[in-house]
Amino acid sequence: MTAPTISDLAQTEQGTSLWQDAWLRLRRNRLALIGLIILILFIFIAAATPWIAPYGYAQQNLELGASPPSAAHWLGTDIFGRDLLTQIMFGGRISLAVGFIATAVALLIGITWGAVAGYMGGRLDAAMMRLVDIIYALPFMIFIILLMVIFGRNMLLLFLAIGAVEWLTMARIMRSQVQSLRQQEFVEAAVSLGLPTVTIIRRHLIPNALGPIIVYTTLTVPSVMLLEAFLSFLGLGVQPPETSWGLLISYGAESMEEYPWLLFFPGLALTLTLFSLNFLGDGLRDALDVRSAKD
Amino acid sequence: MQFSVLKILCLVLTLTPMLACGGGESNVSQGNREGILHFGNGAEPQGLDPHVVTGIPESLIINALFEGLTVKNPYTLESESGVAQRWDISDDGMTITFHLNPQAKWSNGDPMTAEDYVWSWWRALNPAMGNQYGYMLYPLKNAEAFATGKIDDFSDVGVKAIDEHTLQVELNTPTPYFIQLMDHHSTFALHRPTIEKHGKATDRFTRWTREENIVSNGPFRLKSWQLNRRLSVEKSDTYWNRDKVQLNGIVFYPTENISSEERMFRVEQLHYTQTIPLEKIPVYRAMKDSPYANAPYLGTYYYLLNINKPPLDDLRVRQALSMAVDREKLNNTVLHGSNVPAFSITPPDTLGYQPPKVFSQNIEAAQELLAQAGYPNGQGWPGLELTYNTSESHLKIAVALQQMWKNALNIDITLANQEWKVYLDSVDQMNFQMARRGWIGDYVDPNNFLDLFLCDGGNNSTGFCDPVYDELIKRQAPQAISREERYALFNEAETRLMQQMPIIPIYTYTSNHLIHPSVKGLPPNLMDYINFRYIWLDKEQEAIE
Amino acid sequence: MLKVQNLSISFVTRIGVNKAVDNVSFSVEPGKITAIIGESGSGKSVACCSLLGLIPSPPGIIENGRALFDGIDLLKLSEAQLQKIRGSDIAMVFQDPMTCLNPYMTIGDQLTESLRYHQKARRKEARQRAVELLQEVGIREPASTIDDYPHQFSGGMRQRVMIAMALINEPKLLIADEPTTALDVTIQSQILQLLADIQKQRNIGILFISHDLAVIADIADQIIVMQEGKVVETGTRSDIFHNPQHLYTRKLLAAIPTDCKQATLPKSEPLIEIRDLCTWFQRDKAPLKAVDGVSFDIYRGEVLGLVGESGSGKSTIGRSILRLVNVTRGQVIFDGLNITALGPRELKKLRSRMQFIFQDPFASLNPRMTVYETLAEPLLLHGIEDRSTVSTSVLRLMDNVGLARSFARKYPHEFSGGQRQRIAIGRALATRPEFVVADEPVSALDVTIQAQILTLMQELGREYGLTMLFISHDLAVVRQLADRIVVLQAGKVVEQASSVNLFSQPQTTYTRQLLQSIPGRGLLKSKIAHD
Amino acid sequence: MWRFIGFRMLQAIPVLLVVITVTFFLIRLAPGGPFDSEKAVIPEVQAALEAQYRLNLTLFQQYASYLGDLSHGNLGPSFKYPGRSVNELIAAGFPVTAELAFYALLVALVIGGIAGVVASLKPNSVQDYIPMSVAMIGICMPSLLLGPILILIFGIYLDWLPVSGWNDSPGDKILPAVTLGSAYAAYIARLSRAGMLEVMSQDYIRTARAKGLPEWQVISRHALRGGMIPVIAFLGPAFAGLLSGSFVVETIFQIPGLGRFYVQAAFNRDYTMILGSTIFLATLIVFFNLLSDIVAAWMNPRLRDKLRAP
Repeated sequence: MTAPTISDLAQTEQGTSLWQDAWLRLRRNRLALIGLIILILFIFIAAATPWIAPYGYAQQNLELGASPPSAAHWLGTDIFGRDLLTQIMFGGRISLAVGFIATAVALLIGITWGAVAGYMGGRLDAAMMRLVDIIYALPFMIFIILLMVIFGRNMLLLFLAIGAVEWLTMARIMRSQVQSLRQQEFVEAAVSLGLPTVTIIRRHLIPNALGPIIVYTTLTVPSVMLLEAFLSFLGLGVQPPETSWGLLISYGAESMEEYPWLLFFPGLALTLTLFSLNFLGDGLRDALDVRSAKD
Repeated sequence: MQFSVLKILCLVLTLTPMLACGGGESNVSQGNREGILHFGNGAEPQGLDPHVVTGIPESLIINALFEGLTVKNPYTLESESGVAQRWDISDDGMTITFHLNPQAKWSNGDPMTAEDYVWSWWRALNPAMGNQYGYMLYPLKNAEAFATGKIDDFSDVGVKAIDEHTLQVELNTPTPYFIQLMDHHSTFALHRPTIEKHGKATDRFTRWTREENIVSNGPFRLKSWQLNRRLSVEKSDTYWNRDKVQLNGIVFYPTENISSEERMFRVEQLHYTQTIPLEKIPVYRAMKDSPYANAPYLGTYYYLLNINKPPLDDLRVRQALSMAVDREKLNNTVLHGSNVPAFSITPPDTLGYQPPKVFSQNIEAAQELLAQAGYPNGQGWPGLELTYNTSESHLKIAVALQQMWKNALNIDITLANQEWKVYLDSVDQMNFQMARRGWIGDYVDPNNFLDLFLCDGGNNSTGFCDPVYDELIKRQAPQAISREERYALFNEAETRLMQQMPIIPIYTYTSNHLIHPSVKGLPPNLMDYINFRYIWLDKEQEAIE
Repeated sequence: MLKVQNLSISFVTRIGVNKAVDNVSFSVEPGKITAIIGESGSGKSVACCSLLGLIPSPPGIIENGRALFDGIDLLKLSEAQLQKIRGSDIAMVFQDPMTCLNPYMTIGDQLTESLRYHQKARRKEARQRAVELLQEVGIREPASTIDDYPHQFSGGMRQRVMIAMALINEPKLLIADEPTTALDVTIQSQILQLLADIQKQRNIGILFISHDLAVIADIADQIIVMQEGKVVETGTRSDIFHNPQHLYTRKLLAAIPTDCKQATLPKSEPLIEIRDLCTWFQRDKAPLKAVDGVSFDIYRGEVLGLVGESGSGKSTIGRSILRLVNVTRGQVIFDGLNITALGPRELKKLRSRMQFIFQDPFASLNPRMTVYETLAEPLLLHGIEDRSTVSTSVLRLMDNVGLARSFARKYPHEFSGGQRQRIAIGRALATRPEFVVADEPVSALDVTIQAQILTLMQELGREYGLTMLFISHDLAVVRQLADRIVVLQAGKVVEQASSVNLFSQPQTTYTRQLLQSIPGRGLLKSKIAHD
Repeated sequence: MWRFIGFRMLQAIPVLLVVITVTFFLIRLAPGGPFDSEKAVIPEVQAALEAQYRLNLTLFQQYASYLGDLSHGNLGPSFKYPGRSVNELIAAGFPVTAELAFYALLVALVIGGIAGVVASLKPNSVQDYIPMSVAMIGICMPSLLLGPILILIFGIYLDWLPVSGWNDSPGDKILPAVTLGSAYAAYIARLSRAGMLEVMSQDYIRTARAKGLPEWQVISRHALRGGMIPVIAFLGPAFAGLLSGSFVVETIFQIPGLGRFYVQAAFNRDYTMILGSTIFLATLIVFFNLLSDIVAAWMNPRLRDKLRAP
């Protein structure tokens, strides 16, 4: 038995994280990588929009009105004569922020809630899940109206409102995952080591339950973006002249026969995001699933 | 328990009843053949009790089912015989005697009597009834006192049955438009035995208006009422003027979604739509034999200014805002020229009345005013919030105006979109700076618009209060001897109002409908008033293209 | 009947080509049992599955070779032609009857479907045949149980069903891939007997795949030994057992546990006293009495073997001692402390002093933690090491359990079963416990690996001065390690004695029955006689 | 099983009570009342209206009297539709919405199920990506958008199907069902793909193949049943979601369902209607979650025994 050398230590101490490992695997998945690149591109554009947008987002040209794509307006203009490309770029800022942050809120609450309920089981589980049932059954519209009235218009609130709805399903998925994982011997092994419950949930259960959660998350982000449009339309969320993809799509839907480009381009942006996320999500799930990685 | 592809196929096969192809005869051609009008009615009627309901969809159906003492001629909007064959107005204008048509019958065959009216108006005015349009009868002597519970004895109210077919009413003051009010559903007679059979007379929720129970007196009677689907009426064979009724029936559709309504019209499921989506206006307008019917409407779209809250407590700011709005441009672009720019609260030519025009669009003057108010080129502007209720068209107007103010005055306006009831609450509590508002006249008279801004006006909502204005509207105008004198007084009042600018008038409403070319006898009018008796369907008319 | 010639199969993966089967030739005679022996990864299953086109392709590629079955080259047949042969002329029985039967279908449906598909039999007659066949393989009351679902059968019964399913089309050749590995020893001997009987009655060829020479010691006619994709030795049973040529064959023979540990320890005071332990599980009607009034002592420094069939409650006792399940009644006294009455905080302190080694090294390691993380976790948790010194200890631990240090960053799935069990042992020993419960630690492993792990445990036990409760269904394994043995049946202790005594003078019929079913007993006797 | 169902039903009672109580007080917090309208209501009239609806009592008295009525199954009169009781409105709207939701679920199941199964047979290939992408589009296409697009294509340009109505003309259920169901198709596709992938790697699939069954039988007889269990478990929540989420589709297609009443009740502050439909839907949600749990368990023989045990 020799004492470990310095190089051994250096080698073992770094690079042991699950995530770094997943990243290595992810890089080999071409579709996931394309998805990631598109997302990063979108995020980059969104961040840089105030400097690179061709027009001001509120800049109207009422006489021009809705015009199809042209050299001056690559994606055309809306009924106020505003440049659609600019609108989509600014809308992306809102939509991406809402999509990712609200989903993150939902994830955080849902995963914690579901994992605790699933792991603890018994009465606590029943109580926690009945609370989910209750929130699920409350009339959403009233909830939104109240939020709007009590807190006024506020983006943070929008995230909270959306997160407050979306976490319920996350919690359910997480719970059923954890319930089946709880039976596995490695969890029993963790118990027999004397690990505290919090650590067991955090280190042993959650990472192993992430697969379905990731898949659900990729579906949640676009539906959250659309939900935002609905809430904004009701008055909770962004107010004109600010806009978002969801709002652009719902306005575009109104006049899809007359001005189809107003629907097509924002719709394309959302769809691209969904597919990118989806491929990234699948790639990420495979990458995190160290067992199925056959290399 | 086999779970196989076959089972799934079986499930798919259960879909086959739905898979049969569409097509078949359209409602319109079938309706033209059978004399049935398919009518887009905007919403599901809340009910059919004329003393309860408040909305337009209900009033349209009630106008088909019931008839007032008078009706209007849809071409001229002049009152003509309804249940009352004729009426006499006393010289002082304080007493009106209605002579009921002896042929007028209820749909169950019972004759209509003057006593029916006395009882019905008792019901309409009864405080327990909670009739929101009870004020339509307030010109009656002591009616308001009775309705507000100050007196209990209905015999003090100015309505009397002289004999079976003669009804005499006494008014508080001469009320020229009282005859017009007689075709409002709140003043209709109802069949007392039917109502009492199904509950207390003043109950709001009895079953007397159901298809199997209702007894009415209009040109049509209720045939079927399928909730949220359709309400059908058929020609009544007891109606006194049945020979003049040309439709065999009407089907009312609760078309809440205006885009759906337009699509239903396009595939000829409807003869008539309540409205038309803004974007579709140019498309339909461009058609030959355009089904698009656009006519001035007795209503004004305006922004309320809360004159108690800075910066709108400064008259110059209010004027600057109003003068900076390019109403023509707004109308021609966003609104597709469907409306008429407004510079006053009363619509032009309200029964001959011409409102004053005390200002016009003038950007330089607006900038100057704003500078005087202390915000030269928008500097130091404290910000202003525009509250409007959730709606596509309100939003479009607000966005356009927001940018107009930004361009003209370099000031920022924030938009606050509120859900309908929240918005109503905000306006009611004066909890806003600037708010969208619209007013549709109940009857054709400037008074209906100008009494909004009385100090204690329930719909004032601006903080505007001018004793001189109140004096003109409340005291002097009713005393006026001639129509000219009365209108001059109104004009003076409205001039005072618009000089103080507690509102920014934006446009005068128009009615916008799609009407199939086969529908005849449905002329445009200022009230958007429909008298179904006049309508007929031209079978020969080809479909629109 | 079946003649395989020069069969080579490769698996193409992203890292390269792995030759799983390399130029293998063998033949199976009708009416004989031919056994292929080799440890996991030796290519024995791949070779057999490839005959019926059951290897996943890609990545599997048959490079060359022929497999003549009644003169037809199976490897050249189309998928449709193969389907005709599968299940009718050649049938297969797989290792794990728990997972190889469709849990969502009744066994009747599963039995009859291939009959109905291959012979277009009518539902009624197919069912009749199935019932007869179930009778033949020893299922009681087949007429009613035919409509039961697999989970309603025990493991041994399920394997009988599998065999019936394979036989239903009266195949000429039966390929049995480790058919008894997942079963208890007593059941194993019954199934082996059944296979031998069937082979005699029906006069069919059987190709029997196993990692364990002892298993086929009594039944095989011909034995083929494979290692790393190659056939290293072929011969008759007596050739292989009595005159093994190849080094590897000898190693396999040596791995058959034969020695018996002599009780060497003087009696010390008990570390653990178990008094009237009852662990019942709540069920709808009556509680399931998994452990019912068990009492015994475990002395400091000894290895106590706990033996019984599955369902006898032996694992539950292990878990009860460590408070991994809640005890219904009774006491477990560990070093003077009554464990059953401890609160969570005291229990946590105690956890570092007693550890558990699980049966299934696949399930007991968190698949998303590297070896390093797995081993570091208990060290950090119990404050044995801090972040700066933990790597030294982890690496030392890896040395101790015989894992190369370069594996530290790998995940469990990258290891073989034996290596995984080493990780699990390392994790259990990380806290330097005084007492370890080892629950069937080797029963999921190949025999050669079993021997290594048992040796490792013996060494480590000595080095760490461990007291151990060794749980197993396999007496042969237990007596190698245990000083004393407790025999358990249906939650109750039936016999306890020192290893030597138990084997030489079993007191109860149950123990005798257990001893009878040790595989390759006859061989063992002869071997011992040889020695 | 009855014990399991009974236990879950017992748990549902406090859930419903809390839902009722919270909803009752929440809706009173929302600004604006049921009788507010653009034209100011005269105070005397307002008072009369409130008296007719017992709004003149204290909030707690109203709550108590509501619970009293509820215990007799009476959900009270609607504010928005005087002359109609909430029971009547629900009775009129629910069968329609339920039928719509059922067809939508079928559509989702067929589209999603087929896409998921087809995709699972060759993971990470074109055969995987294309069906999954098609199923996924439903997520990006809210009903607000998909409905009008389908109407324009099939109702107006092609003139194959009616643009609106329910039970009025043959085929008028197709477009609403597709519109409503497509969003759920993506979830079902996802679930069935994952479920099938899991099952297809099981040993018993190898057994089935070794029996010589052709591949389609292996899939349909052996794989589908296990692979669809996650989908079945999802159907209950999905059906509940469809029931409460059919508002937009009902509006676009002029369908006389409960969704329109439910959402509009919130906007109209139709207190009794909000409460009534919330209670009704909450009961249904609890019921369908329970039902799909039972069915999913029933499909798994191992769990079935647990249910069967008294």
